[in-house]
Amino acid sequence: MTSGLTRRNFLKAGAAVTASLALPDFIAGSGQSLTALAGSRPRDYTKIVDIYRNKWTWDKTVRGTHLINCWYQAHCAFDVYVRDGIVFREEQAADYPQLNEDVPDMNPRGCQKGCSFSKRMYEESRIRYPLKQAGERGSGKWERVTWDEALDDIADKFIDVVTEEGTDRVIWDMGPDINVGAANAGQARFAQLTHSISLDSNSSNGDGHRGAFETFGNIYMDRSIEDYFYSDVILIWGSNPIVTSIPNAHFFTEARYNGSEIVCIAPDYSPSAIKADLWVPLAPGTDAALALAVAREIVFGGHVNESFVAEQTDLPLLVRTDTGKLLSEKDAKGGRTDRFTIMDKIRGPMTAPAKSLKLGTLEPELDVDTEIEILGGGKIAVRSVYSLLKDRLDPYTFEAASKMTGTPVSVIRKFANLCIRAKALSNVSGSSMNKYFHGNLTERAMILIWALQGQMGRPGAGYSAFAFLANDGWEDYVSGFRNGDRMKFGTDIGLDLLTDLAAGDTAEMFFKKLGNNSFKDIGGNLPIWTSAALFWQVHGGVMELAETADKWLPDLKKPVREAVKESLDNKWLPLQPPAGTDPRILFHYCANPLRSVRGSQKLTEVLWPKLKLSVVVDFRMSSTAQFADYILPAAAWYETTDHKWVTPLVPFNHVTNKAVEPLGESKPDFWIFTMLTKHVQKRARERGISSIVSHLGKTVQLDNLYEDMTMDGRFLEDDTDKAAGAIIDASSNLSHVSWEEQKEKGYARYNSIGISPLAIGNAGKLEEGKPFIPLTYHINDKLPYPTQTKRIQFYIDNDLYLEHDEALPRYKAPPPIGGEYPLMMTGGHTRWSIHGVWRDNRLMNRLNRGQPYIMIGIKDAADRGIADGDWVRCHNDVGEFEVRVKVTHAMRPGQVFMYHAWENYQFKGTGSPREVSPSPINPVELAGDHAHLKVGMLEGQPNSFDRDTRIEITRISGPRVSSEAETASSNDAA
Amino acid sequence: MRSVKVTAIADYAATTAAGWHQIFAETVEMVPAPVEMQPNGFIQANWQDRPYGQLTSLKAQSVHDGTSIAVRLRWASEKPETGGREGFPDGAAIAFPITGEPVLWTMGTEDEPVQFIQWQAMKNKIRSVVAWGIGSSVPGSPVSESVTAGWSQGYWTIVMLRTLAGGPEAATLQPGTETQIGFAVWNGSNEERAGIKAVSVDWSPLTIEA
Amino acid sequence: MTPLERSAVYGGFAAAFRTADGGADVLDEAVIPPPSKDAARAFMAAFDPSISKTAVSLHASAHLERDQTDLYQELIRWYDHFGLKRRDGGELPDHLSVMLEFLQFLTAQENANAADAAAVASLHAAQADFVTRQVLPLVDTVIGKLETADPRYHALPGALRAFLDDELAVLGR
Amino acid sequence: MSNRQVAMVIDLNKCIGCQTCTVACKTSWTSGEGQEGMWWNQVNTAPGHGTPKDWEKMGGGFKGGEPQKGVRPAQGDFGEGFELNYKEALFEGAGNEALKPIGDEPQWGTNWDEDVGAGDYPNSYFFYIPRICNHCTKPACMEACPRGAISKREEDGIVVIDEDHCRGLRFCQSACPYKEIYYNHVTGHAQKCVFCLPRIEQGVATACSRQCPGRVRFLGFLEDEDGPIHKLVNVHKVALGLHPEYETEPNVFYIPPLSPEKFDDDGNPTGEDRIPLEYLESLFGPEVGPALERIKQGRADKQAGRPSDLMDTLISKNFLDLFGPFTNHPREIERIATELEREPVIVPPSIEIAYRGPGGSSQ
Repeated sequence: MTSGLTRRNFLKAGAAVTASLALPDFIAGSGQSLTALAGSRPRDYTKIVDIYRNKWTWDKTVRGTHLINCWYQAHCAFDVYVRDGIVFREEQAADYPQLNEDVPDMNPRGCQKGCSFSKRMYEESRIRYPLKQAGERGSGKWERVTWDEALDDIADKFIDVVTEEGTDRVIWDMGPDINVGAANAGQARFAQLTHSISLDSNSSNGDGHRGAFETFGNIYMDRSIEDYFYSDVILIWGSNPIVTSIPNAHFFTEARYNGSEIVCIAPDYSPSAIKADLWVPLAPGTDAALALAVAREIVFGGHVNESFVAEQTDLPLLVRTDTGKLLSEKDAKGGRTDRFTIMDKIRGPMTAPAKSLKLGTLEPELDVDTEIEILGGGKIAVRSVYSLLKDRLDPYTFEAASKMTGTPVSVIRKFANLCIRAKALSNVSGSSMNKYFHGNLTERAMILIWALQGQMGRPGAGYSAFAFLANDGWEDYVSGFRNGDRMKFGTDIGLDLLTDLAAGDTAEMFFKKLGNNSFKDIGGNLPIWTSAALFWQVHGGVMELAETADKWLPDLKKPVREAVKESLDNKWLPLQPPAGTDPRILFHYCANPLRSVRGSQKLTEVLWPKLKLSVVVDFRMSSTAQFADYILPAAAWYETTDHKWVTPLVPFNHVTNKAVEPLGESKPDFWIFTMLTKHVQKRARERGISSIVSHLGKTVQLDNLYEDMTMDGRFLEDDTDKAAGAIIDASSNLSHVSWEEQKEKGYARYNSIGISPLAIGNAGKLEEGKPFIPLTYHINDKLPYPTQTKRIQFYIDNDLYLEHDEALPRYKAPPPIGGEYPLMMTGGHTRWSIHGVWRDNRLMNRLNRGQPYIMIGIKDAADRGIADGDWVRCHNDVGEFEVRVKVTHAMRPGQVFMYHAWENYQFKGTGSPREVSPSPINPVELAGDHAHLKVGMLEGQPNSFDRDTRIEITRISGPRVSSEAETASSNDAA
Repeated sequence: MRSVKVTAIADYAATTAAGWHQIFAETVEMVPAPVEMQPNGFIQANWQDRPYGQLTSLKAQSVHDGTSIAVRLRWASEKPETGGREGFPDGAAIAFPITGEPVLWTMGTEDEPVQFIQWQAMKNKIRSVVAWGIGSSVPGSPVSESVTAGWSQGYWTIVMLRTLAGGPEAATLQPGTETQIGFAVWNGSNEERAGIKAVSVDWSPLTIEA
Repeated sequence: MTPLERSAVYGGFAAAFRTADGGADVLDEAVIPPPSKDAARAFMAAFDPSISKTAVSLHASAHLERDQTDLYQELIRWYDHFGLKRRDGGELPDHLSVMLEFLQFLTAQENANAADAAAVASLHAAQADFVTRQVLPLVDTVIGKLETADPRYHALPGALRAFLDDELAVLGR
Repeated sequence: MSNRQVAMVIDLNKCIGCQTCTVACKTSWTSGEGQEGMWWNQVNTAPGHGTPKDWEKMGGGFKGGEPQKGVRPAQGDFGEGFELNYKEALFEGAGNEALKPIGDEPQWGTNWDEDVGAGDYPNSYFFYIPRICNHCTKPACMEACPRGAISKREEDGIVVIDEDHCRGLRFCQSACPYKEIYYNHVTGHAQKCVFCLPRIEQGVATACSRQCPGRVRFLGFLEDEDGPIHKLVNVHKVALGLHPEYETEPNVFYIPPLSPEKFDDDGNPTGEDRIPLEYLESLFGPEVGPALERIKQGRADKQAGRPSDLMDTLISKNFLDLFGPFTNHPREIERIATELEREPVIVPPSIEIAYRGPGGSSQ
């Protein structure tokens, strides 16, 4: 029996020893049973090299993409290579069609992060099963639990809170990665059915494009990337596309070869500046002065496009010099308060047209400074906005602007000539301008350059701001197809599209009103939203950092705390739950606030103690996940089937197909939210609770939640694919290509911008073979803008704006936020990660420095005895953190720069860059009760700022190399 | 140099085996392999003004028991160098002519191959290779060989064992005949490898006692 | 032990490293203590690094200087050479229990082909190479980093090492 | 000599330094044992130290036809392939240990001086330069190998190392003036870029070319009259070899970088390029000035509405026009080899797998 050797016996006496074979992890490749395979003759084997003789083959390649908010550079179709249920590699599909003969095609699309995602899926930081925090929050004592245990406990706590305290205590922290597809439809539907609150995080990331909002009543406007090929002057201003638009960058470098002039305006010699013909160096935060100098040259140089300005802008409208208010038709001669007055060259004061911008026989006088008779016989002095603007611009001579910006006069003059000589002027938008405290003034001043010259609405010409394009079937799905015909949206809350259209409003205004409504009430179509920025400031305690804001903000009229209270009390800006009503449950979904929110150290100090439950849904360990009570593992992007919103820059819906089974027990997001409703329903029935009254006084059916969520079984937890398809079929702008074909091809071009509040603001036609140009409905079809004056509006007569002298754009020096310190901490989106997702990736770190770093100029480093690679302490009145230094020739003296998205756990346990930026709220952004300054989806909310932050940097030590040095210095520094 | 006949070769396998004290140790003069002989201009350019092969001499002894032969080498080496991830290991080799009268330094010719038995510090086994000229060495037919090696107090001592019987790619060693033996040593910490080595001036006659 | 018995022992060890109470019906209690009462928590504490600081991962890639998917490729070449494919939702190819299941299969195949000397020689060479190149280095690392005090999971890696030593002796290595 | 020579042109006006080529190459080729620190494709900010650090001072190549002394790059010159302390930082709980490389803090990496550049603000200047093995017409590595393990393929001129003959002597590393050869300390072989041999053989463009989002790389045979390489190198004469003075006749050519206007001491624009011509001449030789002028003339033609074949070639509206004859799709061919297919593959059984931490069998 045995081979003669005495063997220790590992086999239990009497253990069953059978020839039949069952292996949990293997099947026979040939389809036969394992036992049959074991019975057959094995292939020859002599040495290891034999296993390398068989050619390596793939089981399949599947079309995939990455459901993450790459935003201005989104999205890319990939081929995902699979073998034995494991993703081994991905490569760009690179088969996009050419738009037309004039322009380069889009291929290959893709970046270094997308090309290495398959290497991330199986890394140690990947969460494989539900984890429960066994110790206290942040202690890292994780315990593995089953899905049932986790969801039952979460369901119970959810039921406790909504029954005992209210439905507005449950908060959905929706991060920037919501995909407006099946995954996020599941979350939104849960929120809508349970009347819980979803945080709109767009402006809390500083992406609110406030200046565009104040001017256009809408932030959604961007062009398709091919449009840059029609532009002879391209301004890279407030963005860094060479770093943050990797798949689009070739359009700029190829447009340059095609003859376009590229100008980059930035304080540092940025990676985008190296591709420019002219780089305009200026002090950080002073861009408004430069723009106003160009505007002045346009006005005083006689380059105003008078017909465009008279028709499309508020410049001809009259302003009462006594009150500073726009002269309404009611004041002028009785009538409506939302109609305003122009001075016709022949017929004198006339009501400006509103249902359409067509002037017809009217010939508005531009430069008006006179007295007129008004209703009731009185005489009042009036001036046109244009006349006021001329006085406003007058001081911004090239010389004056040079003093404010530090840019030589000759460079400003050359820049102005380029802007004025341009046949088709374009700008590359990004999200950095609004991260400066006075970013709104800067953007309003920039828009003047385009509006005064009528450089809008035609190929290559136009101003780009916020880029967003979404399917418009998502809201139908979220409302459970309750409203049937799209045109009946909102009827259940007394809003009716047809009556509004009849009254002269546009569809854009109606659907923006629907978006506004979802910040106050349920119904219409969407879950309840609230401004994340206000939520973190008020409930999160971030506002406490602004107590000494008056030291930094010279023209602050009242403490930030009072300004916020005034805005909330007057309902100018809604906040749910209201101040003083503590949130209890925080679901973090595609979000990482402890990393991204400025002043995030306050959240764990003030907000987390208020919470009964913090749940993170993610596929990796993030800063926020470390402080959660539960981490629910989400499937990675190659493990689910879904699609993602895009931008007009690349107007293609992108689809990812499930290439492999989710790893371990991770599940698609749609499954997680649907199962949560199943458990809430089960526990509600077991606890004898049927329905409750929400904080809006409406009923929420808990014991039927799963039936409602799944629309009576139509979309069950395993139906992610089916739900994603239903959203496409319900979309007016994507249903022209079947869901099956879109899954097969990996992408489909939109055939219109659709009517979702998340896209309708683009206001233009998306046509075959033509680049998309925004705002053509207004400029060419003369539809009114969604503003108070129905025009591109430069004069804001809201009291807060008058009070802060911001009725018209002006330059305000960047306030020394954080205290009077010599170095200004600017920043930008990193090349090495989308948000924090790749920040802990081994390969990306090796192509970087493996640790966070702050960039500093040669002179500033030398003055402080700092060498490249040193450890330094960055501090101001509010906080401090430690980081290593990169000394670079590109930085402007007085400027330091940190790329974004470092995770908190990448800092030595003593803070992160967010801790030095208190980000006080800009009081004008608290305005409300104004025709267009009101909250809307992703717009009209207070922003957060970190680019004006002032710090000082002092050296701690050199790089920590030998282990003794490390312990030595880490002891004294701790 | 003589390969003394002994009864049991196994007693001599260890580097510190007592038996070796009775065996006459030949002092072989070693010189750097001439830089002009290096096979290409790059190796010459890198080493023409850089000292290598500085070993002046090594001690060589040999015994055989009619079936296998043992050769014990001992040479000065400041420190043992195994090469690690980036460097080069210390090394040594003995050479036997297979047919004809090949020149040692040219590592044999077209039809006069030479057998080398090579040892490297990081691997505890030796390799038998055959060469028909510089740079042409390929693994020879496996002739069973083994080695024991040790470094102490500034000296490497190694004992290489090989069967007397050879083959087309290994020199046949007949008891009672005279053949020739050549030596080479590489100092790993000086990045010595391939032709950059210390070599015995020429063949040493080797009498294999009957 | 006959090939079939060796196969059963491999299966027992594979199950023991896969789930808390795995292999209890196959492995002799004298050599490997039976699972304690809260075996699930003990198993996690011993082998799941995302749970406890003192755990040692049973995935070879967690201890290797080598790119994960490159290791998966080599392992899949092994399994594919003998006609095996990964079951949907199965563990990743570099998990210790997957490697042991593979040896369970090879020894079962050896049992079925006992009469065919060439086949047995192939299987022996494969088992010996796979054990020396893939399994032993992982088992030794697990033994080196093991910090659990639970009797079963403290003894398990050592017992497997002993069994593998016996196996290599049988295979003439 | 080879009768046909595959070649590449890299347009430095289109390279955005995103390293997608580096990732595409690394994940396809150098993710095996002993290859952590290997970058067969590197992208660096110039002026800068480059990869390996200060490679231009490491010698090798020829001068007046004579082989030149050279140095072998050390692993540290590429930056250690540092490993991150995931367990301590992620799962130990927040705050007590930062996620960072294990062991000593890195002081160099393959992209350490990214965006550092040169020049005094506001006249700072830099650009990005990708590099791969140049598959030279006169390869120094081939001449330096005493064992003849390096050869230049007849059919396409690709220079490959035959791992059956390579004994890890590494004379090739000191001889290559571009320092594009790496040593695999586990397998004991020298390894280098193989110009995606298995893809090229099946008419598929190299990974670094096809996956480049900036559309920076042109592929084709030098002798192919209507291919982009011949047009840019021989007809328009705007594509130049890097460091021609090394006399190895590289087959990777570069379109030199334009740059924004330089400012005078008072900050006024001067109309001159801000990248000093002498610096570009030190990289691409005396022809770089005229090449830049030809590119500027092409842009001027376009601005004036005149046709420019040079500009249309550089713009290359159709993505596949970049790749000459290599336009097959990677998906269509039978399979993508994830490692160099050679029969048989030498996998010495004695490899000790490099285990981290105590207890591994080969510490």
